[in-house]
Amino acid sequence: MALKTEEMTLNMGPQHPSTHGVLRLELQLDGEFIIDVTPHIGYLHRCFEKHAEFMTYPQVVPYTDRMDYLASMYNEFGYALAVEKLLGIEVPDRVEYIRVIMGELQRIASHLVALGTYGADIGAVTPFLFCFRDREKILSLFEMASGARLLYNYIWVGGVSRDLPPEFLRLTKEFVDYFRPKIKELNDLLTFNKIFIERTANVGILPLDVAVNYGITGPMLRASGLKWDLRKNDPYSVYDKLEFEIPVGNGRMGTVGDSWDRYYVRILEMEESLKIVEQALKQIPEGDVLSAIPKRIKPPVGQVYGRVENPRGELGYFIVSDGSVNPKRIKVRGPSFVNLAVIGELCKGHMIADVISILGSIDIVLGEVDR
Amino acid sequence: MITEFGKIFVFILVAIFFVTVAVFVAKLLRPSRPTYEKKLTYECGEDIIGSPWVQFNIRFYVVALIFLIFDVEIVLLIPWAYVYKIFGITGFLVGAIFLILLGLGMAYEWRKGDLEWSRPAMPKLNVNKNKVSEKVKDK
Amino acid sequence: MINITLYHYLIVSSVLFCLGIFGVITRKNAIMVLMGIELILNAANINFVAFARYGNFGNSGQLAALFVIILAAAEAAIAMAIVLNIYKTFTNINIDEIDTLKD
Amino acid sequence: MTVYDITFYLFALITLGSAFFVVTIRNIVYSAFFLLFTLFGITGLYVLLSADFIAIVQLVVYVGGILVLLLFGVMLTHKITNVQIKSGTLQIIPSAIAVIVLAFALIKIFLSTNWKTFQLTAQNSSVQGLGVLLVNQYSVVFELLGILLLIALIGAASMARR
Amino acid sequence: MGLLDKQFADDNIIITKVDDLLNWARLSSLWQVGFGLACCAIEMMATSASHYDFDRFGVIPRPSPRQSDVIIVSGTVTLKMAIRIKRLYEQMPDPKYVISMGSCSNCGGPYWEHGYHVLKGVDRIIPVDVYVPGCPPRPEALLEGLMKLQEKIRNESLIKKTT
Amino acid sequence: MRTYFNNIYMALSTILIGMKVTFKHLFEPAVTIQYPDVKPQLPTRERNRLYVNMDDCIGCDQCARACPVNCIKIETVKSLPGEDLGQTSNGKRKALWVTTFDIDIAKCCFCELCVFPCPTDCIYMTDVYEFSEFERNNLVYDFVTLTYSERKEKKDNYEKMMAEKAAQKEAEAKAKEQSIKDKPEEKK
Amino acid sequence: MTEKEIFDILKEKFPESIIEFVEAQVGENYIKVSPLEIDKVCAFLFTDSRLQFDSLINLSGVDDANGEKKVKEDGSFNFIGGTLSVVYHLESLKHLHKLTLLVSIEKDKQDVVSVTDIWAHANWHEREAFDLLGINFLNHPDLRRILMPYDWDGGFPLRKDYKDPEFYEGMKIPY
Amino acid sequence: MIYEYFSNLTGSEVLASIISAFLPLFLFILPFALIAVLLERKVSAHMQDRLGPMRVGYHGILQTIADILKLIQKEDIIADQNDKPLFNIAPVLVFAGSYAVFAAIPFSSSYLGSNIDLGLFFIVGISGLVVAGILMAGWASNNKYTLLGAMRSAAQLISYEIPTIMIVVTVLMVTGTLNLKEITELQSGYFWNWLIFGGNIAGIAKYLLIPFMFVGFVIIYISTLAEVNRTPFDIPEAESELVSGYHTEYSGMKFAMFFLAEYANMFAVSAIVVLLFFGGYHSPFGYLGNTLGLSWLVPIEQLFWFTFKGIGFVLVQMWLRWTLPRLRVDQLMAVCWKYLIPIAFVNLLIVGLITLL
Ligand code: SF4
Ligand code: SF4
Ligand code: SF4
Repeated sequence: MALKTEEMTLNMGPQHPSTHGVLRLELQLDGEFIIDVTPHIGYLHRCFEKHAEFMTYPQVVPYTDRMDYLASMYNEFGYALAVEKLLGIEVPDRVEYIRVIMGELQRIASHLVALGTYGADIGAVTPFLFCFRDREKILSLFEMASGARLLYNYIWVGGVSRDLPPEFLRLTKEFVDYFRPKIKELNDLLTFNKIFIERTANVGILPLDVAVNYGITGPMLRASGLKWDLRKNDPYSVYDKLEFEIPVGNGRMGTVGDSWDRYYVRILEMEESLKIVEQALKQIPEGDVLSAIPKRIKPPVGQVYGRVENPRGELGYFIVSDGSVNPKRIKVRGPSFVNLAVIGELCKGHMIADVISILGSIDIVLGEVDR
Repeated sequence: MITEFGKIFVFILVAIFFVTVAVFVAKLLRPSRPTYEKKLTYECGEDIIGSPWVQFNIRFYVVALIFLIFDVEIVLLIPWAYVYKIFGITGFLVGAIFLILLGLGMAYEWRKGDLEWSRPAMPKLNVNKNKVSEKVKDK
Repeated sequence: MINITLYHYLIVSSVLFCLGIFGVITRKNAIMVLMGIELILNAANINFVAFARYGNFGNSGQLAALFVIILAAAEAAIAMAIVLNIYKTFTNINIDEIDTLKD
Repeated sequence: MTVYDITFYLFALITLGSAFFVVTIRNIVYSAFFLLFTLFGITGLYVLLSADFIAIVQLVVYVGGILVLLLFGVMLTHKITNVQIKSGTLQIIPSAIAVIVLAFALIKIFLSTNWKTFQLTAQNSSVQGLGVLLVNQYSVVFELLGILLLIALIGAASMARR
Repeated sequence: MGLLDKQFADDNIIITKVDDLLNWARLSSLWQVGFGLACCAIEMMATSASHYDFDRFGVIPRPSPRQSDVIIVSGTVTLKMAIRIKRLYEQMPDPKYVISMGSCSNCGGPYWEHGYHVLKGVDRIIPVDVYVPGCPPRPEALLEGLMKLQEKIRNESLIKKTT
Repeated sequence: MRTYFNNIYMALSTILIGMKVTFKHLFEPAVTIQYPDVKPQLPTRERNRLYVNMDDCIGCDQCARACPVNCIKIETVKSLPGEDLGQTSNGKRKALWVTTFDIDIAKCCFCELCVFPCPTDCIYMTDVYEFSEFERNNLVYDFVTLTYSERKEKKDNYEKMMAEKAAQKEAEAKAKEQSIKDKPEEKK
Repeated sequence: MTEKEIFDILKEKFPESIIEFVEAQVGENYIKVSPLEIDKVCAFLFTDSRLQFDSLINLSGVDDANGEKKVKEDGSFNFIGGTLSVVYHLESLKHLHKLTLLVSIEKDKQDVVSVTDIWAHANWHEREAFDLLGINFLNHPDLRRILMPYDWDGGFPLRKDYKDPEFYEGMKIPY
Repeated sequence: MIYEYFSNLTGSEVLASIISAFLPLFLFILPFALIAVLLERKVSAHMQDRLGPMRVGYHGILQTIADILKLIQKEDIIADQNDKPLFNIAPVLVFAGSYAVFAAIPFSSSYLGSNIDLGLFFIVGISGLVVAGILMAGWASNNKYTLLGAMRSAAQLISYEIPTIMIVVTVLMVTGTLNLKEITELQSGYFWNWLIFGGNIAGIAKYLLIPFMFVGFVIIYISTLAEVNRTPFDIPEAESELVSGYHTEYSGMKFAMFFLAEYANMFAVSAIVVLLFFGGYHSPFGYLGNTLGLSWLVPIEQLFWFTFKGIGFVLVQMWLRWTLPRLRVDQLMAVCWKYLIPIAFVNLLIVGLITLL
């Protein structure tokens, strides 16, 4: 319409039911349409990097947990790998398998939250609760292994804090069997619901070149059509011994790289993770898990960049060591932090409701955006 | 004699009465401790940027406009629908023609895209390739 | 016994009519003028219906009122569209400030 | 005084009182909302005149349609917070005098005319009667109205779209 | 000022009964500001999810503070956020309650020492009724905190405090 | 036209499918744990409130040093030479009076890092999670078994001892000095 | 392509701005680049068909804490002089090779040229480095604080010698 | 008729009408709202494998009462920026508009507030008050969320009024009356006389009508869903975007009034669907009272059936709500203008032809 309606500035957040925490989006509106989105972050800046400078290397682990609190295991995993790289130590095979199992379970748990809250943002509350119900099962597995439900401090530099409890493998197997049909249920309830498709397909299309330029990684990048997954492209741990597919977005309901693709890639990834867990459960060797844990961690002077494929994308730790027991600098390349930056581009020209849909499909965790 | 409409009016009065009484009863019980911040408008805890009372998207207006016309057309149909049977097929045709006219209007609006929410042109995502190559050329 | 006669309605409608006129001539704002016009139309309608009731015209009076309402709706729609157009051109709908008829 | 009388005066009061505010109050949004009450009062008057169909049409078209349109219009065209909310008025006193004179003249004319009124009889719903008239006698008008509305729709929408 | 609120000088049986009724209503229908800050918020969500089900206690999240009774500060309160939390709290209508959930909002938690951007305890800006320790507290712990709060409400009274 | 009807069909059918799912769940038993009435069995590794068995603590300060949050505050006083503080359950001799052993549970992040280095396994995490408080100060847990007067006494004792020692030293030093001083005099 | 080969290509193209090739004992080798030329180097890395570093993985600022340490009476200390560095991790999704660049700047003259024009990704990372370390990125489109409040004037918290201010908006900061 | 009964009892028509106007409020809406809120929470909980309110009374049956009592105690905030008079009037208007609907609804053959001839049309018309009230609330709150919410709400309500009226006209063509009681009486007898099964028309027309009546039912159900802002049409109060829509700024008792109006509306629209297509207060199988010869039992049975069917449809609303995501505002309009209205339109023409048979 030719009539220029006056622009309105609307705040979404920091307290807002659908900003996934304390993100604040400043929307420039033309009626219902978005002219511009300015994300304001830092409402949860907890000074992780400063803390890390005061901690010894093992002490940093609990703090890494608290960054991406939906994928704590993976944060520890990445950190442990980075420090091991710095120290140049090898860990026993059993540890690697435990880490992979934990990591993939964590990926499922994290995706469940992502999908559930996404559903809730779009207005379907029931899938959200179903997702949390299933996530609770994973949490109880984690709790059994590590003693905590959310922030585990389980994967240590050079090993894991304790061996798996005896029941663990059986229960995990049970979970895998339990969970497969639940994905189908979720598909029935939400994924292929016409309304849901209408709300997400062709919304927030992220072309591949933009994604790469913005440094987007993880399911978001894959949804834009690039088969890029560090587990395959830069294999760490024992991922090269496991077979799995990398799902990519194919624009099944709309255009490649739209919100629906981002959502659906996560669903497929959960299935792949189940596969990985199943294989790892079969292959896991016996052995000691603590043997490689160094008594005192005092790495040589130098700097490393270690990275893993977190549920949200590439989680990188850039560690500078000055030869003392405390790291000199740890910089975290958080996938959410990077992925969030593109939201301004994605939202332009969409409606208010689409902001929610786009934000949900990016799947940020503010703890890691702000660190 | 209270007519049937009178009774409806009583209903409305009762509703008004009820709300007023309820709010007043609550006044007896509720505390009132206004503070400066409590009296601010809520906007997710942020400072408010600009007033909400700005000119609004025309879209809502067009909806109201189309609605109004359709509304009166259907209103006109009601007396017709009461009696068309008396006149048989001619009666039906009188209304049907009217309805077709309505349909024409509808089709026109549809074609013209007034039933769509107009979207501002989507700006292109910015990709930096060109810029970069220019820069390199400069060198 | 009902004491209300045709005259009562006529008085109400004429007062309403005059209020409408008053609104139309005193208000600068186009939408306000529109409201005034609505008042005038309503006043006329009251007359129609009242005469129909007291004058034993059968239903024709009411039908006239119905037509008036419908016309009023059409008029309101068009008028608002015009107001909007004026506003688009002048970013202002104060009618006394809009004295140039440019497009 | 019967109930009928009381309700008549009540509705007349609502109508005229709020109509007065509609044209005098300076806040245009208030004007619009007072118009709501005026229209509601007029609905009541129609009901008292046994024109139930017209009354509900009034409710549907005016309250549900025109008023909403006006409100949208007001919200669309006004920066309500700033001074423009006070929709300005022109020459109040002269026009007030003129209007009062006019009102007296009108009332005088109305009152001095000896209308041929009939005794009120209880009337049934008027819709059937209206329908018969509409389909039978005024069928051409009916179709014409359809065309008119079509034109109005097209005109208004295209004008708004421009 | 409410006509009855804190207007009574002394106790009597009717007031006590009314008190009980009103307190019961308040404690059984604690609507929460739907609002989470950090990791604890996830546990808070888990608490309202199927397994623990906040709704059993009548707690439902309301998006607007205007309609809620209790704010559960769940997570790290940063300086940037503190101002907003204070405002949100202020914008809730009385009577209102605060549950501080997790170490972070209790006193800064793991970030108390070097957290240059962390408020060391939400009680520095708003009055806290119940502190739920844990990092994050188990959902049961939050429920227990809620029950503690209910206990506290149960002992409130219309009577003017004479101290 | 095709898409038009397809849309209608898709919308209705997927809605019905979704409704079927929710309807099925209406009759599935709830997974809810009715918390205050039913308390779930927690796994043995459960990490919740810390507990310190002071009988076993030797005051070595390992746990406090391992803690990333610094929420353990330990002060110890050396025992007097003659005192016997007993043994820990795994046979270590205690040599220190622990006069302060505060864990600020409000700061603790329940990471369990303090548990592993403890030589006597006397600090451990329990599965108690219900310990919310109305006052924050109540969340600072004091594990010391000694009464305040005892603590004071131990401190005083130690100070006294130290003072004595110092005095002794001083005396010795003085004596030495004296002797040194004396000596040249002697030499002179 | 290994880092060494890339270094050779770069050295040829930018003889002045490429400072040295550092081989690390642990972790990645890196190339030191002059701070005011980094954008041109990066633009070359981005466009050159042999290299095609289309993705910036990470950009981090580091306080090297190598100045002269001055301890004050209350235990706090200051660094006089010293350097800050910015580390760039690049990767090519096409050629699948990686590269680390390092830029070192004087603390008193903290200017680096922004690479936001090349990788939009760098935008927030640079803002973060500015916010926490006070590295000034020239040509940055929107160099504001990002994590800390916009009106924060307590300094750059990730510097080693940072000290908490006492109050922020009336809230006490230290424990 | 209850009205006559009171009239005889009190000897005054005015009193009688006032009493009968209060009746649905206290005997019906308030208990219904209490039950419906709880029901909603329980139903949603069980759909989500939860339990819902459990601890306030046995299985939480006192939950809503506690809620109401609490809302009474809540402070009533009127922010400085609010437009006070309008802010206060808005809930009154909204509630009055919602409540007036109940005047025209026949709860049983012997109780209905007002037996006006144009009952159905009136119900559609009076919702204009609600629209105005909502706009007023949204505007007076001086808050962006509320204003946007109110605008959306108003646009949605008026848009969906059109398919509703169209179906009303369709029904009118079949039944020849808009008087709700008459419509209901036309569907008396057994359930195959319900309009959804073609009404009690004789001959082939009845069977021809069935599919079109079904379409009509679906359309009016969808549009009434939209009129009461239930998922998938709850965008005006979509909490993930607009916090809670036009009543974001309301607290305490005024909020409770909006809430009450919402639940009253929920029942009202279900009642309309029941009255139009599902035989109103008529039992599907005949009356116990008639077989037993207890004539006083019949109205009570009718009341029971009416409530039963109405609550049945309310339950379906809840069921939908807890299953579906919500639409976007433009899609919502598209559903109305592109799907419902054209289909209703064609439906209307066809039904008109069939009834001529
Ligand atoms: S208390 Fe622990 S779990 Fe809670 S927000 Fe703080 S760090 Fe996260
Ligand atoms: S659990 Fe962690 S934070 Fe708590 S006292 Fe032990 S080491 Fe410290
Ligand atoms: S490590 Fe164990 S023995 Fe040593 S001080 Fe801590 S609790 Fe006591």
